[in-house]
Amino acid sequence: MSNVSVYHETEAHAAHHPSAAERSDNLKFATWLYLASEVVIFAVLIATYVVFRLHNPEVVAQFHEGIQEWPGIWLVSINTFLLLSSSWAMVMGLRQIQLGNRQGLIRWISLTALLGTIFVILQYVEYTELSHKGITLYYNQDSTFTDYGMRFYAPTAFHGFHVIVGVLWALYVVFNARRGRYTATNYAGVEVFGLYWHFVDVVWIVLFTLIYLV
Amino acid sequence: MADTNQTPLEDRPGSPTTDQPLDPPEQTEAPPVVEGFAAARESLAAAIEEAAPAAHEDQHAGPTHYVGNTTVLFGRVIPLPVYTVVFIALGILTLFELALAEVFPRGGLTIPIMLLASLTKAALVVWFYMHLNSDSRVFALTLLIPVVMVLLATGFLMIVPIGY
Amino acid sequence: MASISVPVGGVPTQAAPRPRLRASDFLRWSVDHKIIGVQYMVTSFVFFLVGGTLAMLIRWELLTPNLDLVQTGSQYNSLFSVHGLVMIFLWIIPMFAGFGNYLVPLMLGAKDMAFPWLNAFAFWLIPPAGILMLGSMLVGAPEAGWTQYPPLSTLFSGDGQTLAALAVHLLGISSILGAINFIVTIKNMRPAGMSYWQMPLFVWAILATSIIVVMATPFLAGGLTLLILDRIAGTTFFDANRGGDVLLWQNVFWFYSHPAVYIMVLPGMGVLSDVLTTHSRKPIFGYKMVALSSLAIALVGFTVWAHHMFTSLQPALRIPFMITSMIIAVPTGIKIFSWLGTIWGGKIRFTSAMLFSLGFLSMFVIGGITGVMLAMIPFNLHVHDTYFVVSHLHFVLFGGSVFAIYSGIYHWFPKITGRMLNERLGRWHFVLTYLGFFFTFFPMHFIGMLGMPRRVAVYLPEFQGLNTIASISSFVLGLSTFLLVINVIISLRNGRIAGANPWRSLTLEWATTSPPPATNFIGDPVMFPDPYGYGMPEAAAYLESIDRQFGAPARPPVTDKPAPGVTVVESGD
Amino acid sequence: MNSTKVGPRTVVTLIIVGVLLIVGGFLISQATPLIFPVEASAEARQIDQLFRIALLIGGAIFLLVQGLLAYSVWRFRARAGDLSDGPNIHGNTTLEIVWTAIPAVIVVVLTVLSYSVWTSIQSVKPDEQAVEVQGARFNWAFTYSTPDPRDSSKTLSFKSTELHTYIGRPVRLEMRTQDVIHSFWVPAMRIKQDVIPGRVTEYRFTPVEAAGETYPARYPIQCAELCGAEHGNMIAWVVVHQTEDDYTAWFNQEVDKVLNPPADPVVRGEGILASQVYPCHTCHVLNTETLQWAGNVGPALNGVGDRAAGPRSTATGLSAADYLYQSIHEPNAYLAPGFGPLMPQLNIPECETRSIVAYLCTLTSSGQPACTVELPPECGAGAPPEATPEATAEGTPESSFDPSAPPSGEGASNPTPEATAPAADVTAEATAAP
Repeated sequence: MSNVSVYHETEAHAAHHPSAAERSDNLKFATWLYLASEVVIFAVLIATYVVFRLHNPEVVAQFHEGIQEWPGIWLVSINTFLLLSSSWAMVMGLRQIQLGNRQGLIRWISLTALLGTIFVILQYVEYTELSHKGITLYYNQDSTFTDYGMRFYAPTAFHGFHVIVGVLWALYVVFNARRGRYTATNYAGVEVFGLYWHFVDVVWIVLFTLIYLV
Repeated sequence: MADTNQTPLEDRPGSPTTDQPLDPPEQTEAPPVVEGFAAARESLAAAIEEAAPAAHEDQHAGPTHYVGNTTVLFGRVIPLPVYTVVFIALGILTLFELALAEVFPRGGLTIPIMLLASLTKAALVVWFYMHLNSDSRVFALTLLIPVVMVLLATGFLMIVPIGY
Repeated sequence: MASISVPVGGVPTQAAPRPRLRASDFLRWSVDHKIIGVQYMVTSFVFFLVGGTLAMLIRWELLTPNLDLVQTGSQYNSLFSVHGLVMIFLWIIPMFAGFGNYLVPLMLGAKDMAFPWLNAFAFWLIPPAGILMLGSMLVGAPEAGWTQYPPLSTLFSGDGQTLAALAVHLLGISSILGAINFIVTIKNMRPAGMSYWQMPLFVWAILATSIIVVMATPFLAGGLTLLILDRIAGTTFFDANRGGDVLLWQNVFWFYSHPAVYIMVLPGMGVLSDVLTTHSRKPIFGYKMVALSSLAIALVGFTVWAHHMFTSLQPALRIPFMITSMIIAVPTGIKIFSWLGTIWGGKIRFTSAMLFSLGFLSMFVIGGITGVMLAMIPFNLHVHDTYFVVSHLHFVLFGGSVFAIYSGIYHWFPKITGRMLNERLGRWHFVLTYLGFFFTFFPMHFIGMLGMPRRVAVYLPEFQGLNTIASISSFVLGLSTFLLVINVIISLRNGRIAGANPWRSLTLEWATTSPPPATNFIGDPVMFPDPYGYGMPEAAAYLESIDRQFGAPARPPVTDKPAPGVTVVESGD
Repeated sequence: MNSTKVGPRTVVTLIIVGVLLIVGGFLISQATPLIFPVEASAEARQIDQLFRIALLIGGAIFLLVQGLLAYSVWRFRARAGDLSDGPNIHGNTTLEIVWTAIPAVIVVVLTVLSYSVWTSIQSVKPDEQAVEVQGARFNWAFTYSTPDPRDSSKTLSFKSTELHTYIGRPVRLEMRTQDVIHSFWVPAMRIKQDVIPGRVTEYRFTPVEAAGETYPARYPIQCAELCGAEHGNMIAWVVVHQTEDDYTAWFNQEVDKVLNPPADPVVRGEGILASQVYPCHTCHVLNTETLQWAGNVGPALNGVGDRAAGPRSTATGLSAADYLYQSIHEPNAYLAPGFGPLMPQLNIPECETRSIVAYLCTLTSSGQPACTVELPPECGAGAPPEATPEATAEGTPESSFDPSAPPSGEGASNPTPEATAPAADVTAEATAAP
């Protein structure tokens, strides 16, 4: 019965503290699984667009002509570059913390958050512009884009929502970094945010081509 | 058929059992069971030793390959600031797409080329920025399976005619 | 009938102290996977009773061919819609999530899940979702069935439909988070020395299930987002008169919901694999085939969705789905025969857990056979959306999943509470459930084939006879549930002390006290290399050492089994 | 696994068991007449035959598994006091291959059989009788078309709430829905097809003579896809006549009714509502002597004349007749207080709409019509039939109809055809179906 006697002391100090490496691996794997499910949600929204694009090419062509006249396409292109840059800023920040440079991390991630914020603002400007042109989320009987709007807004706005979440998350990372929570060996929190942010970027890369160009 | 399959259990003399009543406490030193347990423990210990190095091998250890302005590609250290290079490549590809879509007239291959360009961009981000090049292959699989699945599903939706 | 052949000896039964948990510990936020597991189970059982009550009302209404219990068809529609939604999303799926939560870390020798906080969060999404779901009946009938086909669900159904859709959305998020947690736990938290091929089959089943959840549930989330937008934001994704397409929903929905059938039945199959081996004292027959068939079912399950649409899909596209639906019968068949191979030649103990597992085998086969029949397009054209389908799905989901849940409850209740359930009550529970179930649902095959569609409150008078049989049996089935409730209440206080390992099982969750301490194991758990190594000499020693360290079961009352020491050795031939 | 070798005894046992299983499965499969409705179509015969094969196999598997289970439970039960373990057997590759291969072969066989039956039942048959089906919450309406007897370049069509056909004539239904998804199911014909918004779906069957049936035989049509509150009541009937002559007699009678509508729009409107070819009765209450409807989704119609002339007229600024007309044609233009925009566009032809309005005007508490409606000349005496833009795509199935048959002007002072084109704009595209 000797095991029984150690029972209480074992229980007392046995709160599970996984190593940083274990935690990092768990977190990263969980994030990838989460992203896998995000892939599917986005796919549903994108598929509704793609199927529509296939069956109503004339409406989409009209949209493309339209955004050449309005500031649309250039606004969106700027937005695309903003998001690409923010992804770059993200990895540069990750490299800084891997090198142990906390100030570098804070600077780069703040830049990421800033670029993301501008993206959201510009997207809002674009939406305002488009809704004036009759592209609305609801079925718009008075516009030639009757049922185009919903298929356009569903994926892009869902993406925009992800950018907003990403910006908040970036601010949280910056907050943590200022509190000194990340070190050169313990930066899983930054890396996981990076995975999410790059994923949002990848979705935009696909959306930009599919919706605005093709 | 293996031998053990053939003999009905109840016919086997001395068939080992897990349901034999425990001996009363004064007989707990009965050697055969303890030996059996010791054997189990030993084989367990051996198994642990065998598996232990592998179990923690692919764990994260310190900075990755992207330190400073060098990177490791295919096992070699190259003086290449890969993050920035990828960023520039992304920009160029985007400009290329824009040019195809807005400047040049649309031809038969424009759309496939643009899709290909966007796929390349996505792959660059996933491969370098999301570290699939150095991380566990399981992560790559985690991404790949749903992507393939949704491509198939979308493909299916695309072949269904509207209003058949 | 030798009920429980638990060994008794002179080992003190209360050797290891058992943690004392109060009821209030289960009512508040906790990140302990065991508490969360119990929270899942109790919550979902409450919803089972709610869903069961709805089912009783449905059967009561169907006693006669006319409207009598309910005032309008809409009320009846909301009864079965909420019945389906509750049973699927608030009973079976969270119940198995509860089993998984309690058992997976224990079976892997881990101290907790990989993300305890996330685990608790996933659970606490369920009660609000359940309230939304039940509230949906009050604000306006959600009358589009659990499948929520538009345009009925978008343009015609009451406001409750929006709430129900939101509830399902929340539950989907909850199960995705839970599944991510399971996959990470199973991949990363196995003890050194346990390979994938040494995991208990229940863990395999949870792994396969979680993969399905992560890949399939987002389809539902995406579809529901569009559905909710259609209802509240004026979009017309599913309105054919305004540029939408109603089949889009059916495709997206079934792309989730067919795999969801396996979400609901695979963990049950895992439970069965563990219970059958333990109580027939024989290793699982063909471990790798059983484990891999789970993955095969998960994989092929993604390619069969449109067999739910044989009457709506374009005719030319139906054939491939017939083929894949047929293929999926093969891994299911492997499982059934492997289980038969497991009990063949064993020493079967007719415990309540075992009885329910055997009941699963016997009932699930019927669901499997009708499943193959339903995959045949010409026959499907006749019975699609009839009571034949109702019968088929209940044979799979009640005869399968719920029997497995009951079996799991009898099997693991001693581990969770430290006390045995009453076996005599358990046997009565089984007999009433088995007979009540069979005579409720078997006649429905005939009702359907003779021409009664499903989801109708009024029907042609010629079906009344069979419907009456089904309804009366269903009341027996409903009452049988209370035997379990009574059993649990009695046994919590007065049940026999279970000891660490009352069934003398070799999987890791038994190698600790019942209930396990907060950290699950005292020191590092000692794993038996083969989780199903019954009949090995080392196994006997291992089991004995568990009893010594963590406490043996109390001696059963003399009336419950023959006196210990009286050994009737079977003489063979 | 009770014998060490596969000896002759094992082989004999296996053969005996196999034969018993097949015999058992066969006996089970012979129960099909008890669990199926009458076999009223050629398709039903094929499907039932396929099902009997599936039931034979399924029954054998059922007996095998339950038998093995029962045998194991009895044979391998732990005897009282026997506390030993079973043998430590982990599997048997041969056996596992066998029980993977046999189900695989079975499902291949079933797939091939199903495929051949499926291609046969959905193939296009020669000389099909084309009927349009309109599903609406909560009734079915069937539209028959035929060349106009007075002007064969035009099409005359009429609606019925029953599907009439006769033995041996292949039927092809073109199905549309006005609101939600319905599913057209005739259990006696064994076939079911969803009726989907935005699409035209097809349904084929060939009635055959069923033993012991008296003709004309009536078979229920059920809606099998949940469509709302009255889903269970959405029942119509297929009437199968024994001979083509019986069918033609019914058909001519219907055509007569079209050619000679009642002159009084009120009578005509009442007749249209009473025939229930439009699903008004499923949503609106109308408790008069002749029309016993019960539905409460829409406003009650008794006293509707008073309301149309009173509050509704004030609210919309329309005359009572115009308001009622608008309510039928643009149901969502003005919603009666307390009701939602649930009424579909029923596409009721002009003459019929006006007749219905005329009838509704008479539903007042005083009995005095709230308004009167004059039918325009094209609905009235002696005018040529309304032009129909396109003839039915499949041509005229009713070769037996004699265009020279004199209209029996019974009770009709103005024997005027009322040619309707309820779905003329969709008939052409229906041929695009595969």
